[in-house]
Amino acid sequence: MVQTLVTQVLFFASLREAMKIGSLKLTLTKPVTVQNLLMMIAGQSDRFAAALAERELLVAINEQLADQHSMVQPGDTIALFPPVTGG
Amino acid sequence: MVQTLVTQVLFFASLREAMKIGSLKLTLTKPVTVQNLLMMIAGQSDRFAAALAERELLVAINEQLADQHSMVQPGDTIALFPPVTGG
Amino acid sequence: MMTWINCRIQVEDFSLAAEYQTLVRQDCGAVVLFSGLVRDQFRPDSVSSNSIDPNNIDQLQALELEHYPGMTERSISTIAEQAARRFDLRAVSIIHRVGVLPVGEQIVLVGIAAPHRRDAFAACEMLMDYLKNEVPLWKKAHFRQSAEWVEAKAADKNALQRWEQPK
Amino acid sequence: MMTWINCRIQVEDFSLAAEYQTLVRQDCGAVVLFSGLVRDQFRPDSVSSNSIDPNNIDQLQALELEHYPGMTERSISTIAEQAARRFDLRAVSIIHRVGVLPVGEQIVLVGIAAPHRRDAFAACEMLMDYLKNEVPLWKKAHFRQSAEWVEAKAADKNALQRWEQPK
Repeated sequence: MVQTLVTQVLFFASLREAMKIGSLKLTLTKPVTVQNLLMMIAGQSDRFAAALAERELLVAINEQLADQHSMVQPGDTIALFPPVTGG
Repeated sequence: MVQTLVTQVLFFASLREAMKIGSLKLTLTKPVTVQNLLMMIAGQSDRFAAALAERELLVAINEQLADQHSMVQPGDTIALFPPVTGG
Repeated sequence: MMTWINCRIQVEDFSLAAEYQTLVRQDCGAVVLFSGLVRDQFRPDSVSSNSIDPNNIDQLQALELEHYPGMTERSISTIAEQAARRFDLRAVSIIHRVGVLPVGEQIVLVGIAAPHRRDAFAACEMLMDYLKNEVPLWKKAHFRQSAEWVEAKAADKNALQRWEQPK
Repeated sequence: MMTWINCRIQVEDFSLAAEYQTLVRQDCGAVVLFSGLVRDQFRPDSVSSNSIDPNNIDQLQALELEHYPGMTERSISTIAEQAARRFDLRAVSIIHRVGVLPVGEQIVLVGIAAPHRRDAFAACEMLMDYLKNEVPLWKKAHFRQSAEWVEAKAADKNALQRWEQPK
């Protein structure tokens, strides 16, 4: 059985509001860098492109902080968000 | 009316226990240094001399920390005690 | 030496007194507690931001706390374990609230019990610095007339340097 | 900006929760509380002090706190005012108990409310360092088989250097 590995991308806080969606799903056929993934999302709409471009972004892969050069595997859960402000 | 100015000397903690008294009174006729005052007390008994000699001493004049060279005025209240350990 | 660690993300308020009781233990001479609260804040009215007219100030009503469920809890546990490895601690409690918190509400509690006070103070400060920089939580400030996401502060980021250790 | 200062020397226990409530105020985002407690301590039995036999250890029963009535209160108020001049604080509470305090009892509470956490942490630590070095209070340790006055620690004296300011 061939399983399609869906990569889920979550957005939080001001990024979530600017994207106007909390998450989206992508089907990756091979590993890509976080930077590649951002380009793929930005390519989907002008709003996405603007939302991603206009703020500093942090990224987590499977709930671990990562960076622009980290590799995303098909099936990973990616989270994109602005710098944190808890505490 | 001539008022006799009594100088009270208080002892605390391990010093109080070694002196076996909590306070004593002296009549000073003129200002003396703390060092002079210690000599006067030490001269009163071997126990006092030993108690004063065998530990580091702090001194307060009228509830303000002072040192060996501070002047004691007749009528002042002097306190002698080991380094503090509160908190 | 084992350190008891308790980390929670919750909507409900917490009782500082109850948390204190869970921290206290006979081999600890020091308990340090930090409570973070939603503080009154004022700013120039958004429609007249250059005005210094005191009638034209906008007052904070509430902070809204958003988090990344799952990662937030994991991330808080990780920093608690880092503190426990670095300092001699016997108990660590971290509670962070999420949701809409009006002015005066408690946001966060960090409590430390340790044999000695220096470890307790250092761990508590380090955990607050890490909470401000590494845990996926975001604050939105709701003023009377507007709302905006709180910007991360450079001072909070700089505070992390205190805890960098030589490799 | 005025700082509310509350200093007490007392025999009775205190309620950390009640003191926290007196500290909290709307313009303060940070409350730091330090609670010092009588901690279990063990030492080699005085009659066999070179022994490492675990059966020959003497266990602390209580600390006895002596003070200089009048000067202690004045001295605590003075250090509270120094902290309030140095940091941006809105409320300072210092309670120190005296008398015989068995293991597990609360000895001292220092509570600070401030707009921002760094002032609150620094003031609380500074006040504990000053309490340990400048306030006329002395501890006598009562073990099961003996009693002795606690010696001042060099580490506590050295801690004061952190708070020295350029003249």
